[in-house]
Amino acid sequence: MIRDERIPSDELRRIDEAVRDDWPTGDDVDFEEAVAYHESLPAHKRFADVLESADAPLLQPRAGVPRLEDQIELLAYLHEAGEADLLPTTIDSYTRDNAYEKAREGLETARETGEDALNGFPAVNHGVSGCRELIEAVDAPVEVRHGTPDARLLAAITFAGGFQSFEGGPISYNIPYTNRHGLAETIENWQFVDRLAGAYTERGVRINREPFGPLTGTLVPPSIAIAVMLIEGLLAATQGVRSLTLGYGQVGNVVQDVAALRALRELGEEYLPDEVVVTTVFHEWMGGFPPDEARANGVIGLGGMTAAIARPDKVITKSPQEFQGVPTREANAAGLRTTRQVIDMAIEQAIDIDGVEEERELIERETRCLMDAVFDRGDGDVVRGTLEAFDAGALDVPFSPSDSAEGAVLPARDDDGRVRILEWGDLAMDDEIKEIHGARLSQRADAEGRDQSFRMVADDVDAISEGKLIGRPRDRGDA
Amino acid sequence: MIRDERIPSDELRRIDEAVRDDWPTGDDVDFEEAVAYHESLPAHKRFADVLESADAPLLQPRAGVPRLEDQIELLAYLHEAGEADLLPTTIDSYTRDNAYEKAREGLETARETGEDALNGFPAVNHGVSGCRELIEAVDAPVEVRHGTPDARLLAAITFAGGFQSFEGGPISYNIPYTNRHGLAETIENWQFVDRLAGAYTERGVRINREPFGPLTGTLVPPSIAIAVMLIEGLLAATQGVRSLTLGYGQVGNVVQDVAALRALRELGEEYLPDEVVVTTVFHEWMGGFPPDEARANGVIGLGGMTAAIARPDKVITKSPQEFQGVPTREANAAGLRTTRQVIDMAIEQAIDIDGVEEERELIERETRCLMDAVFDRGDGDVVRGTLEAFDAGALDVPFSPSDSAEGAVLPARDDDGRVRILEWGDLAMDDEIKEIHGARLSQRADAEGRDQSFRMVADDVDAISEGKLIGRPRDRGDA
Amino acid sequence: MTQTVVLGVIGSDAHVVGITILEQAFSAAGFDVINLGVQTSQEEFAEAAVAHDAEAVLVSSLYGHAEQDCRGFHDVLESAGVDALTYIGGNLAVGQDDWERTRETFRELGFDRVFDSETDPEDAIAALRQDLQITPTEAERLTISS
Amino acid sequence: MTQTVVLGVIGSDAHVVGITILEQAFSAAGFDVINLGVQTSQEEFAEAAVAHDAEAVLVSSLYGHAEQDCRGFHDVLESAGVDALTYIGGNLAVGQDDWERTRETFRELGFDRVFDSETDPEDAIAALRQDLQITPTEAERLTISS
Ligand code: B12
Ligand code: B12
Repeated sequence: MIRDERIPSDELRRIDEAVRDDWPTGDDVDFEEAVAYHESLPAHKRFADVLESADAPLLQPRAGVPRLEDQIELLAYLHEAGEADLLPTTIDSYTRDNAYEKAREGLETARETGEDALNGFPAVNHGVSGCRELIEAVDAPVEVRHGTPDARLLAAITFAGGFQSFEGGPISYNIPYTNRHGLAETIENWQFVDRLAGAYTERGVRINREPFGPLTGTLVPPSIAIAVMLIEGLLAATQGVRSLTLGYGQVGNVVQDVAALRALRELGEEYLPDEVVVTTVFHEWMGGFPPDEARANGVIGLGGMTAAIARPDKVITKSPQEFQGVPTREANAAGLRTTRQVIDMAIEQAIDIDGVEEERELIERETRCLMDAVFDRGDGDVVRGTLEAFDAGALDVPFSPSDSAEGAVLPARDDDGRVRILEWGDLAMDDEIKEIHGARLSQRADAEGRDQSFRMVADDVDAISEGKLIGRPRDRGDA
Repeated sequence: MIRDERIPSDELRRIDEAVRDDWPTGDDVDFEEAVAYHESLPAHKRFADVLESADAPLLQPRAGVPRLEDQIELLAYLHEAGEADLLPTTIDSYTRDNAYEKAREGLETARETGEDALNGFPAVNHGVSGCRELIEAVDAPVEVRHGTPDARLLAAITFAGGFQSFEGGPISYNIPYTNRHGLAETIENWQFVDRLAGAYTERGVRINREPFGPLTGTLVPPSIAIAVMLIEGLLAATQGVRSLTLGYGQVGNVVQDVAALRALRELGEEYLPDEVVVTTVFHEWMGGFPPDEARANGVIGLGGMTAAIARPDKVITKSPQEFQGVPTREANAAGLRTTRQVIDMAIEQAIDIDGVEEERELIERETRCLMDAVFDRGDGDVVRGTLEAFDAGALDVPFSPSDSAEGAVLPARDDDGRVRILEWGDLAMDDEIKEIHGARLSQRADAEGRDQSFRMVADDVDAISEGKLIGRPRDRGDA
Repeated sequence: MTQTVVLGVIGSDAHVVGITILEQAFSAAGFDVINLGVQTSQEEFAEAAVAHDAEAVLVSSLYGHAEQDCRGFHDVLESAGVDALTYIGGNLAVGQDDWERTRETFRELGFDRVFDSETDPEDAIAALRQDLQITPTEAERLTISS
Repeated sequence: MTQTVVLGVIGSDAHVVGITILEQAFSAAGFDVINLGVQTSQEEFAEAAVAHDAEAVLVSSLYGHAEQDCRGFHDVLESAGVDALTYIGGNLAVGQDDWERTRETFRELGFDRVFDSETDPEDAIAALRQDLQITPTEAERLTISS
């Protein structure tokens, strides 16, 4: 039975070799040489240092195209025209599925036809040297962003390739992203990824790790997201990770979002060992966007405003073309600049909103319930506790495509637009908290003159893309 | 010497006839017939009623093109694709200058070449029937927006033409808009406009009047804007206006903007007679915009957010092309929808920010100082008081192009981004208030390690267009 | 008699929210919905269609690989002996593609109807009723008079 | 020896903020600025240029009627005997026009330089120094060594 213990060095080496055998480009990884390579990188490309020393939120977009030259050009553009502080490299879906052969074919097609036959950058196929070419060509730190349940080879290659930040985690890159991997399996995979990051860290190359906070992006109650961040943070810390960026996806209610980001930071400091530097990342609205760039800019504007008030260390921006598909680079840069303008205009202002502390306390209480459930079930072992909690539905993620989560929790907004829980399933939550949510939701149901039902949930899922925060019944108008 | 007294009916008739003699289209105005025409309009085209009965902020763009058919098409587009609740008709600059012959030539050129040879709709030249064609063709209430010091003929024709709302006032359409008209002259002109609106009002056709709150649009201290609104409101009320929309232009600091809108509404209720229905309008940032549509969307987003918190009755939107020139209709509609999305997502949330009440009190105290100065100097007569106060610089508007204002007041932002007064000139303000401003500004100067000077003012004027709220010295970076 | 539809997200795609909404909407409209969930293979669609004798197969794809994932799909259905309507919907192209071109691509792959991601579930239900010649008004009249 | 520039907003235009900034910037750069304010006629520009023996006439226009307002301007200057550089800047076209076309239009009207509204005052100062053959470095060197 897998436990929350650091992978021993020899075991690390054994897995590393096995993983690198999966695909020819794995051969080019040489840890010692890679450490030296990282040491040769200039200070402004050291991801953890740049992020941790910033005094205002840094902005980062999402972006990945199959060909190396195109990716270089795209990132340079986002850095210059978009004024991005941190750059991403989003990996294609085949690589995420470990279907390296399909990714290779896609890359070939892309090279032959010039068309983007993949939805991201196939880093494994580009190999260590391809990655380094990218790192050298662009003038800011770059993170690997993906969604890969088994990211071991991807980590080995991209770390050796000079990337110093790596998104994901065993829960956050499993539950929302796949139905093909068990949780025990992904935890084991990610222990390796974190252990490898830890090995670099030990040698002075602090690889930044970023659990994916938004989960399914769709009305995720803050405490669920934060609990997952804390668990993934703890697992990573065990393996030696020392730079952790905990994530959270905007729900759209300013008070709740600001409160959640504060709770995330405070609980992160509290739960994670002292030697870990904790930073936070705020994702602009991750759910369905309006099918209209002008309206999408409104959603982005609200995100920027929230970020200015909450002051996370990093903001992942959306583009006005989010609804439609992978954005043009111009639209991507526009999302960055719109966000930048709002943040820069609002961040020097003292904007203290009533009720943030109260909401933060509620979120913290909820999160503690979930964390207690994990610790209790695992008898102190986070891995066991996590497996058992998910198995029992004591920990759960709404709209989960994965069988590893019960998926019984259903969220809905209260009358103020805060995300509450309508169906609890077996979620480990105090009755008192359940009553608070229940009261808030029945207040809304009364206001709308209808029952609490899946209809309400479905309306809330569509609301922002239809121009509102709360999915009110249509025939009753705006109020 | 002109006083704040209602123009007697016979005098009204005399001026009306004289004014209508200025240009051939004046002949077509027939008051009785016009009242009947207004009565024939459907409820959803009655401006005052629609505005006063709304339960959420209504959105209105700016828009005017020379040709009638184009204007109809433009307004229909903004109503449909932009989802504007209220529509504008912005008048061209020649008509504003009473240069009707030049406007006629421009209109002719526009008709012949298809090019927009005028920067607005020459309503006087289109005449009563042209205006009515417009009112009938579009499906929402329409306001005349202009900037005309002597708008008497424009009012006579557009009121008869079916418009039920008319922007401007003797101060707000003089001081920021021209250097060619004395204040006594414009007050007299606007007494006629208001009296005419009052005559319709008496007959049940409540013409909505909207003093232009943003004034020069450039760092106008809220109390100055509010004082001007109250004065113009009082003058209009004297002449029989019963539907008044007091305006305010966003300064960009959320607390100050929300406080100012509250002060505007409260003081409006307090100072204006009970029989006047007071509503408020919030103008999205009226100063220099960023030369970048993406950043401009950020400015618009902050405006929408502020509106959602302050809940004015109406919002005048900007377009992402504000910097460049008169926007395409698509950009104009986009500005509307971006604003709409932010407002609709934020307005159902309870967002109570600390310090709003304190700032509102400060603004009210300042406004009372200015109003007292006006009443004192006029011995109770607002007209006399206004003339003398402006003459003495006791009332003043920053960046005034007009010699009617001393233009000695210089505003600058404090360290929180609120607009304070750096140079008072002869402004009638309590010493205690001056000290408060002084302290705030010296706090900023200290933070920036520089003196309070015109350089600071100039930096603040450029700041938003350069991406920030506060014009910090450039070499010192962002913080 | 209720009609059965098979619903799923094809390929490696895990976007589940859309089909969750669709499942509810089609069920509420009186269909029997077999929801295969995300990351469903062509073969799994075919098997389910056969097993449940489905009138329609509703394929969802959001992540931009729909075209690759659907190549040969109609051959697989045919070999399995499936004779059902096939609809596809979601976000069917990578990037900011022209919708008409996208629709054509999927029509040529064999789908009876192609829906973009702005589709309201009600529109898809109306289309299916029409294609299956269920007149909703009649159905409703029957319900009312029964 | 300080050089004199005449500055004003032409026509019926009352946008005063730009020239307020420009006045300060040109003064700070050592020029003698005669600021005519807003709504200045062609004749007023010419008179001021003659009266102050100006080296340059700086015309500002923001409101979109610049072209109409400037027609014949250079004839008026010439008849008054003004032989100064002429610059124009601001927002020179109605609507979202192409800048190159706009620049050409005003060059043809006789302006020596045409500036868009993104112009930093420093750029205009640098251009004027160049056109008047004031080398700022030399000037600075003189100041430093004097
Ligand atoms: C939420 C979301 C996620 C969540 C998904 C959680 C989950 N498991 O469901 C997370 C964050 C995990 C995610 C991951 C990814 N995502 Co995603 N995601 C979205 C987002 C923001 C909303 C999707 C959504 O839930 N909408 C709400 C539901 C109700 O609407 P819907 O899905 O469109 O479905 C409706 C209609 O489309 C229609 N419909 C759908 N299918 C069908 C079928 C038929 C027959 C019919 C009639 C109708 C129909 O009816 C549905 C109900 O109304 C969209 C962008 C957007 N739309 O705003 C991007 C988007 C779909 N994702 C995208 C991408 C690229 C990805 C990733 C590959 C990238 C990444 N960086 O990680 C991964 C893919 C992982 C995987 N293996 O699938 C792209 C797809 C690009 C393209 N097609 O060109 C999009 C468009 C974002 C973008 N602009 O780049 N994503
Ligand atoms: C503030 C403002 C106003 C205020 C002006 C107050 C005042 N008296 O100054 C008010 C609200 C009163 C106003 C009125 C109008 N305005 Co106005 N206004 C603006 C706005 C938002 C900012 C202008 C500003 O102050 N900028 C800040 C200063 C520092 O920059 P600047 O003026 O551009 O000047 C700099 C440069 O351009 C350059 N420069 C300028 N001149 C010169 C000359 C030379 C030789 C050189 C080298 C450089 C140079 O250097 C300056 C300093 O850095 C602009 C849009 C924008 N830019 O964002 C519209 C804008 C200029 N206005 C516009 C219009 C149409 C009007 C009105 C006709 C419309 C109306 N609906 O009322 C009236 C005109 C009234 C009149 N008779 O002039 C349009 C012009 C459209 C066009 N050109 O195609 C604009 C672009 C808005 C728009 N998108 O529609 N306006």
